[in-house]
Amino acid sequence: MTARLPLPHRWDDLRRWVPWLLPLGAATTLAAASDGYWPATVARMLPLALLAVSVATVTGAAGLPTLGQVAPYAAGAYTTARLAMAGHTLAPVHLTAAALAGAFTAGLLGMLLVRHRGTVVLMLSLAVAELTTITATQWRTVSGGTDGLAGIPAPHLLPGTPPLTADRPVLLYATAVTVAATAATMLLLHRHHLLLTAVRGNETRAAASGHPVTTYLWLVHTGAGAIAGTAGALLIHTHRWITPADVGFDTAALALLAAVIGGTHSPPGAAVAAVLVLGVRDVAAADWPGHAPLLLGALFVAAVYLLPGGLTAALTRLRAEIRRVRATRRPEPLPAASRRTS
Amino acid sequence: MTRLRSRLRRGLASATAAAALLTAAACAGAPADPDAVRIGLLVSLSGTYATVGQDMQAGFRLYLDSHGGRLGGRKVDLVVGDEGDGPATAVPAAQKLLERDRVVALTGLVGGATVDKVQVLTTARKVPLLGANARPAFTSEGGKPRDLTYTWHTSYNSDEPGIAIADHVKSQVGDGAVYAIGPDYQGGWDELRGFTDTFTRLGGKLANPDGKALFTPFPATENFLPYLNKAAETKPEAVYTFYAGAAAVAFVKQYAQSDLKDVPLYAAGFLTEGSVLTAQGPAATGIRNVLNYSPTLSNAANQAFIAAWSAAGNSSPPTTFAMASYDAAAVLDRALAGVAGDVTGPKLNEAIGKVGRVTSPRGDWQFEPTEHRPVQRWYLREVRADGPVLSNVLVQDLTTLPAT
Amino acid sequence: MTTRHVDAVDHIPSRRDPADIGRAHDTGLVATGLYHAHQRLTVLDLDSFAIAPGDRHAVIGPNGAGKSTLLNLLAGSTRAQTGTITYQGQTITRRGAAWRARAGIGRTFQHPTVYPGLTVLDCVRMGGWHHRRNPDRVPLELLELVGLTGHADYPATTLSHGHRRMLDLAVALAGQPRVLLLDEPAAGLTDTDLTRLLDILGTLPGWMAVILVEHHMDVVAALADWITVLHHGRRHLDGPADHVRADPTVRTLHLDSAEAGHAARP
Amino acid sequence: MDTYLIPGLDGIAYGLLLAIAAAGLTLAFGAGGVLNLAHGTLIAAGGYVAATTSTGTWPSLAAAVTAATVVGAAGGGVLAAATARLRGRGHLDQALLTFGIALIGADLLTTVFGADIRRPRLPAALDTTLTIAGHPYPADRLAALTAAVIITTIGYAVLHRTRAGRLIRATVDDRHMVAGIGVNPRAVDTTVLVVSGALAGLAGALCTPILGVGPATAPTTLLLSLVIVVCGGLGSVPGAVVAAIGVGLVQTIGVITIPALAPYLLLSAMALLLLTRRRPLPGMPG
Repeated sequence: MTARLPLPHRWDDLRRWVPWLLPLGAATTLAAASDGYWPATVARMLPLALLAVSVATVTGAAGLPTLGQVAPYAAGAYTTARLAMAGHTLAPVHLTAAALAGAFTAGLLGMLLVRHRGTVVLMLSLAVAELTTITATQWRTVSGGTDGLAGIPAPHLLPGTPPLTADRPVLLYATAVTVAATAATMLLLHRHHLLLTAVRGNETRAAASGHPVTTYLWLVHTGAGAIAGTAGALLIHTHRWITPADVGFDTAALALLAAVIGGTHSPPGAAVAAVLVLGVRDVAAADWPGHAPLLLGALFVAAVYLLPGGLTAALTRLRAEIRRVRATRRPEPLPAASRRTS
Repeated sequence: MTRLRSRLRRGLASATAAAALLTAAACAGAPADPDAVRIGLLVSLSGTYATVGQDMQAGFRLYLDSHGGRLGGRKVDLVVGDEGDGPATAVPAAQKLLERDRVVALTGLVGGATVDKVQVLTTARKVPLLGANARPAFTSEGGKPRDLTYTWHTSYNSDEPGIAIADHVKSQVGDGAVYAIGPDYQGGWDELRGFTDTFTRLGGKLANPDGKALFTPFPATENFLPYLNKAAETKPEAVYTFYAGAAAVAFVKQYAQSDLKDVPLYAAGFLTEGSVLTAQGPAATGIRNVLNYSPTLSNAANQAFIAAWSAAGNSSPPTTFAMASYDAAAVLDRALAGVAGDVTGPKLNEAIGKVGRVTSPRGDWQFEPTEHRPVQRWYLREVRADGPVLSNVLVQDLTTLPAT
Repeated sequence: MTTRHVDAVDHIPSRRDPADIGRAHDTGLVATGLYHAHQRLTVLDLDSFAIAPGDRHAVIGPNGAGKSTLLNLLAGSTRAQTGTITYQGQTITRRGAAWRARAGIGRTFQHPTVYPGLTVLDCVRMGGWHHRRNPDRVPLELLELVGLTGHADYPATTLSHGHRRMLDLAVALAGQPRVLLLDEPAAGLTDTDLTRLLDILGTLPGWMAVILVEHHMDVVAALADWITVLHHGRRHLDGPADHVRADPTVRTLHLDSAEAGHAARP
Repeated sequence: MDTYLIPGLDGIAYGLLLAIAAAGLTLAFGAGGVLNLAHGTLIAAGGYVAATTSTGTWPSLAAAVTAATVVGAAGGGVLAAATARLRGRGHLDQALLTFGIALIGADLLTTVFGADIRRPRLPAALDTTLTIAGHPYPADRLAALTAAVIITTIGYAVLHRTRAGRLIRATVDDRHMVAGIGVNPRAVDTTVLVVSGALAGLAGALCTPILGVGPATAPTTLLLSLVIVVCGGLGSVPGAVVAAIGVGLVQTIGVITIPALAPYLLLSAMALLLLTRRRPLPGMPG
């Protein structure tokens, strides 16, 4: 299922914008109405959410299940960190540079990856993820070694504005970047929906009709690299520290699994699932110290059985069900069991 | 259709459950006792370093329990957080302790990377960070050195064990060369640098062909035999190393099975500290290592500590990890006693600065006034059978660090 | 020497005449020294094969004779192991399927597949993606031509096998090919669709070169003016259509293949 | 030459141990169609069981190896039941499920056995070193090498000489065909996963004396097994054995020959192999 994003010519179309305004509204409410814990905690989840958007794009739109998007993520993050530490602290500059670094990295890797399919891509990208951490660890002048970098200067939104350090502005900023980048991804994917569905579904026929399949996939991979790079910049802006472990297999696995839970064809679903996953690991498990992996494992198992096709498919089924119930307009009350759960 | 609906229902149920879980988690953390002082203990309870984390928790709780659950006359509400494998999980947990539980001090912290990142949070919130294990060489912040006003450690700097033992090793090998080998991560680099820098400054020679310590991939490498046999070709007079955890077990076992088995092995004490020693078994016998503590120290504080430790049901002797965490509780005990009225971060921090001499199982020590880490004695230990179990038996005092 | 009547070209000499290859070389599709083996078994070994604009060229032979491999090599779906392929005077041996398709070499498939997730109309749109000057009119006309107008907005996966074959043809035609490669277009068609197919093939523009791989001899008879018979990857016979069809060895070969084909396919 | 003798022998011993671990994973993938990310957890479970059962006597060692194999097989059975409902939902859903099971399993193992590194106590005859070409070499590794050779030989014989083995190989080649000859593919899947789990448990038991077992065992062995399975051609048991010996040699001779590149060697080798492979891997579209 793909969200549509046309311009709001009519009132009816405005409804399509609501999903995009929801996270912004939620972030504003959170920033306004809670203590310092929630804004900082949620803001720190958003880089992974945006990385999951990038992974879902490659996995869903291009059909290439990947663990390798941590490479452009790392490129974006270290570019941002080094720019900030060199005294260039403008956020728009960071985002642009990180997106370019991400696209460049993904472009290079894409030349190798997009020629392959299925499990081979998964394993090649596993090597990419592992080699990304190793390279970051070894390249100490950039990464600061295994302990990484800390105390990276905060970004400025515009010249002359105060640095983005307080938790609430950081949350609003990170939400805005995440939503904008996801919306841009969706717009592009929607515009090329026909081509991508066709290429993914039947490569041979598409090639025989003159479609350079590999080039299309490379473009998607590279574009998703720009999103991953942006996510890397966001990682620095929300954390202001980074270690090589943050751009390794664990992060890649969480992002890919979030994309699966969200429904691989839905970047926004992946973002929501990433927040859910980190919510379980960092928030729900905080009161049962030492058992975060157990809860995370339970979440994954539950997601497989209870949400076939991911969150997005569940939402679609829910909508279909509501429509069906409305259409039949049954007068009898709902069964007791469903009342209890609703 | 029915199946679809039942699936939907299950999906909804799980979503509701997840939401309930999150809400419950959000609401938890209201103070149980308004007069109690809330202390945060952040240690690894899952992942690679869980053993060290559990030791540290046991050490802190031992002090707390043996003082009626009170520190400085105040009831203590200890909130434990899981550091996991590093900053990615540790920072959210620290944030929760600081913002939701509003602890007045944060202690524990197993990994150097974690300390490096959490230190920024605690400093910003003016909450004393009383680390009880790794202390990294704090990276500078925007070109300025780190503000260490709110940062304290009851442990040591990672390069100190190497510095402390270098002179002794030099005196043992004379003109012979020493082979240095360690794991390829920050802890390994610091530990080895402490030794190699001091050792070469004293005129010692490294047997490593390029004159630099050899670093093995970490944590990927657990098969050290090829490295050890290769090292044997340099005919070293002795070997110096630092490993911890699973790698330490594998290293010690394989050292005894390699061409190097008859070459004396010197190490930072973590190689044979705690549960790894049990797993290493007789292969560890005779390893000489350096640490700020040995369970066979004869001072009164240590005897009381050992007695309490055994009484608490621990079968193996206490470790430096448990001891440093025990001392962290002792520091808080004395500092809290010096705080009048409501306990706040800045007031507690000021009180920690006035703690003075701490009587400890490792021997008395005090905080170095600017760097806030212990000025303490370092000991040479040797792995020997101590009754039925292996123990790191005290051989001699080495030196006091940091040198004043 | 035969005389053949095609709209654009009056007279084409036999392809055995080197001069003809020269002519096809400038305007058509020429393959020389094609060799393809799979696990050391020769699949195709063809010294030369040429088609010029307007040609209606059938390739027949028993199963496993290398017919589909020939089409795959010409279309670029399979890379030639040895040999050279030129198109309109340009060497295209190393060009991929997509490049060749955009250059004007279109094809259908022996086992027609559709785009899952796309409607029938969108499938045809995908076929004509590179000719976007005439947006929806052409795809709709093509659907009308192959008799699928009523299915335009249905998911392509809902089509029956026969309809998929007709859709595949429409998709290929949407690409406006100059050379059209048809891989068993009549296989599995109903009589109605077969009639329609023959109609369509009959109305293909005169400048278009068509290579037809087919078992169905009625279709071959209706369309082809030249036939190449392949056997074990090699040229068994080559010549004007009526001449080849009259050859007794071809008839036995073909009968054999029909039976062998049944036995071989699960 | 002498320099490489012991590392070479060690590489082969280490490789064959890994081969047993990876053979289970490659069977599960090739014949069972399951991308099993919980495989490392089964290996760790086998290791823990062996480490706690063995008390330094020969009978206890035999009991330890048997118990580890049984526990691994039981774990395989659990996985078979868990993945049976996911037929036709693709490898990513399986990855999600088995990764979840791996996380849960790791937590349970740590809860039951603690976070300490465990090592079995071996009979005195094994807990010593032998002298080979003037170099000491651990007896336990030689024993493991012997065991690995025997198991590999038995495994080869079972796979090529018995009906069950032929069935498994046929399933790797073509899952649908097996259903055609009247065998319930579900039963084949379950059997394959149980066998795969048993191999994991066995590998865990054999590796423990050498490497110990702890919280890091599961992820480390899973990564190594994955690399081997991929290099060996996904689903091919002989391929896995060859690849495992290759990985063993890279991890021994490779790391001391070019120590500067040691961290990169293994994964770069895997990536290169995948990139240069001409043939599509079996069990997947092109």
